[in-house]
Amino acid sequence: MNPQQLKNIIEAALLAAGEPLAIEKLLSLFGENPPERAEVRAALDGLAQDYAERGVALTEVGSGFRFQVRQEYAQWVTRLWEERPTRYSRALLETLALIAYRQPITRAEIEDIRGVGVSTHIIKTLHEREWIRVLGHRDVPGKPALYGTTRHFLDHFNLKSLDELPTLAEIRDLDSINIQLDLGEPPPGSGETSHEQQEQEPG
Amino acid sequence: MNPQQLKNIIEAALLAAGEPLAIEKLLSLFGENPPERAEVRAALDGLAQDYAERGVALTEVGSGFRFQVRQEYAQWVTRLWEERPTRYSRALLETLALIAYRQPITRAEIEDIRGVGVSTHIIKTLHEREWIRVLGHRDVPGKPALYGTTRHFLDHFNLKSLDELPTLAEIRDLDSINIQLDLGEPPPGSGETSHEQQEQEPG
Amino acid sequence: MSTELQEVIAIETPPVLPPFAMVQGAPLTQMPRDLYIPPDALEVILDAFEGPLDLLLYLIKRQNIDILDIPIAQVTHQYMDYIELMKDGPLELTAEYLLMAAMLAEIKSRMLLPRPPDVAEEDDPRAELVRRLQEYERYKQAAEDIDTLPQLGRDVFHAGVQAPDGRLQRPPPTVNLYEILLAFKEVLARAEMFSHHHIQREPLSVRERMAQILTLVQADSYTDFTALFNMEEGRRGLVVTLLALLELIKESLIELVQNEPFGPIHVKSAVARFTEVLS
Repeated sequence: MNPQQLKNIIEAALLAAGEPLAIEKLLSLFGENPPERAEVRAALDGLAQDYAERGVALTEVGSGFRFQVRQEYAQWVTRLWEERPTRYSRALLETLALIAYRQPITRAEIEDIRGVGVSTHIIKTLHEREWIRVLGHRDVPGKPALYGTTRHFLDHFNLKSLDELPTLAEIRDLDSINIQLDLGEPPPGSGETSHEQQEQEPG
Repeated sequence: MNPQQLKNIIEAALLAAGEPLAIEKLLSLFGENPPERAEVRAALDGLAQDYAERGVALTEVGSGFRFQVRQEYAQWVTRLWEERPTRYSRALLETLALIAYRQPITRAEIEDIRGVGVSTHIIKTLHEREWIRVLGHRDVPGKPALYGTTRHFLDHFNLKSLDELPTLAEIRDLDSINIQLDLGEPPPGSGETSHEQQEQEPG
Repeated sequence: MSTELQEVIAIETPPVLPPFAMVQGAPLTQMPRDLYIPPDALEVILDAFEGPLDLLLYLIKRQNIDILDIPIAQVTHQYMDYIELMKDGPLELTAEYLLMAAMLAEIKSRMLLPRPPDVAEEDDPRAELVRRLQEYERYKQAAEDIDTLPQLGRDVFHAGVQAPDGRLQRPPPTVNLYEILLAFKEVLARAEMFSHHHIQREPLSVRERMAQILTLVQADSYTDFTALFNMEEGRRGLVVTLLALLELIKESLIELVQNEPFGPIHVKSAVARFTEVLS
């Protein structure tokens, strides 16, 4: 086996393994006639040089050697896993709407109106988006939080104040009237929540 | 972005992805300012050349481009894993062959040609491997599923398209004993999917 | 044509079977002489057939017979021998094998019948069988070919590297106001809230002001009632604030305190506040 072959085998093994390989493991690939340890070392050095200017680099980590994406290219590569934005559930939108229109409101009150429970996850998500905040706690047993919307909520939906939200009467006729509001997007043809991708970026 | 950078990003992405990447996907890594398609093509060509003498090779398969270990080094690389690769039964392979060459095809049609029943287990395994999918349903009583192969099937068998499947053996007619049979001899070059023949199956 | 047919018919003459075979001193009464398999391998071999077509192909290939010119009598005879074996053996004899046996028997009998000279040639009784055998054979071959293709994980291996950190990126969902309104409309319809007069009339600015006041007033100290009114808002703004205060009192969210008649009114929050929740 010539050095070029040895280097190619080690390169192939490192790239196929999916985990770091120690030199012992690399030696074990050759069965009865393993190369010298020094030869493997030399091959690894050679590979590191070959890849010096490339998109991936050979690095030594705790459990051995592996190829990894160079940090400078990570910003492009990570886009591989950028998922398309998902859509919020009906439950979340209803909860948000109730908080906007009925603030200050407790979770129990939201559940009362919706007729079903509101998951902690929804409240957490709305907090994370900074669309709702806790205004205080109602002075009843359990001291439930009173939720309201935030400045950020108004900004996100391009509202100067809550007053700019359509009135209940307007909402009732949502399908038929042309709401005098910058809703960010022409209403979808059907009354149902559109399943198309929304292009609107968070403000 | 200079060509070398572009090549490095594509190299890193292909190696990090864990699955073949189509050119569209590669273009999507660049967000607002994607390179020209031709530039990506050129980068891929460049990479293929860079790796021409190495342990891995850039290959195009059904769902895009991937780096894979050169077959000449497979004998060493395969020692990385204790497990032997699965061997598939003849029943499974024949069913797969019929689906690959005769798609869209129903289970009953497969059974007709093989002369025996096709077990549900085989269809299930082929689905689990993501080698086959239901293309639709034949509009006959019972609405049997019509099966076809997937891109994943092409990827697994190292094929770019169904055209690359080995050519089917010809069916000879009986003229050596002077009998004119309407066997629907496939026209030359239509080795892959001769749907005409399927239509001639006696009902 | 006639000579060839005669050849075919000539083969039809039943071959005289020799007496029972003696294998290692033991008489073999059931084993036909033209099965080239030892008894203990029988199960394995029968198991290896993918059905009657596969078995027939085996019988034909074994004897280097052209598939287009099958000596039906001979092949039928051999096939029936296998069927007999399978009947006695541990393996279940499937319907497909019996069906084929019937088909072979039918072809055989049709071959034996003398045919009038004007019968069209496609009436060769073997034609359908030959077609099916070839059809099956090509896919049997295709299956073998597919198995020899380089397979991922067997012959080729995907090359990969460690992906950069932070690989799970999911942009938050985007929402537009319209969706929220639709959701609200639905929940209101469900709760039949449109019929509730007080909600219908309530200006949203009051709700907003209620929220503002709640964040202003404290539970442990008093806020001057008048400090809650911003004179610059004008009459409408003052009314909104007043309505908000009244609504808050109604909902027991604030308390108004007046120590003496006509003295200053103070506002105290009746809600417990946990700043850690706010942050």
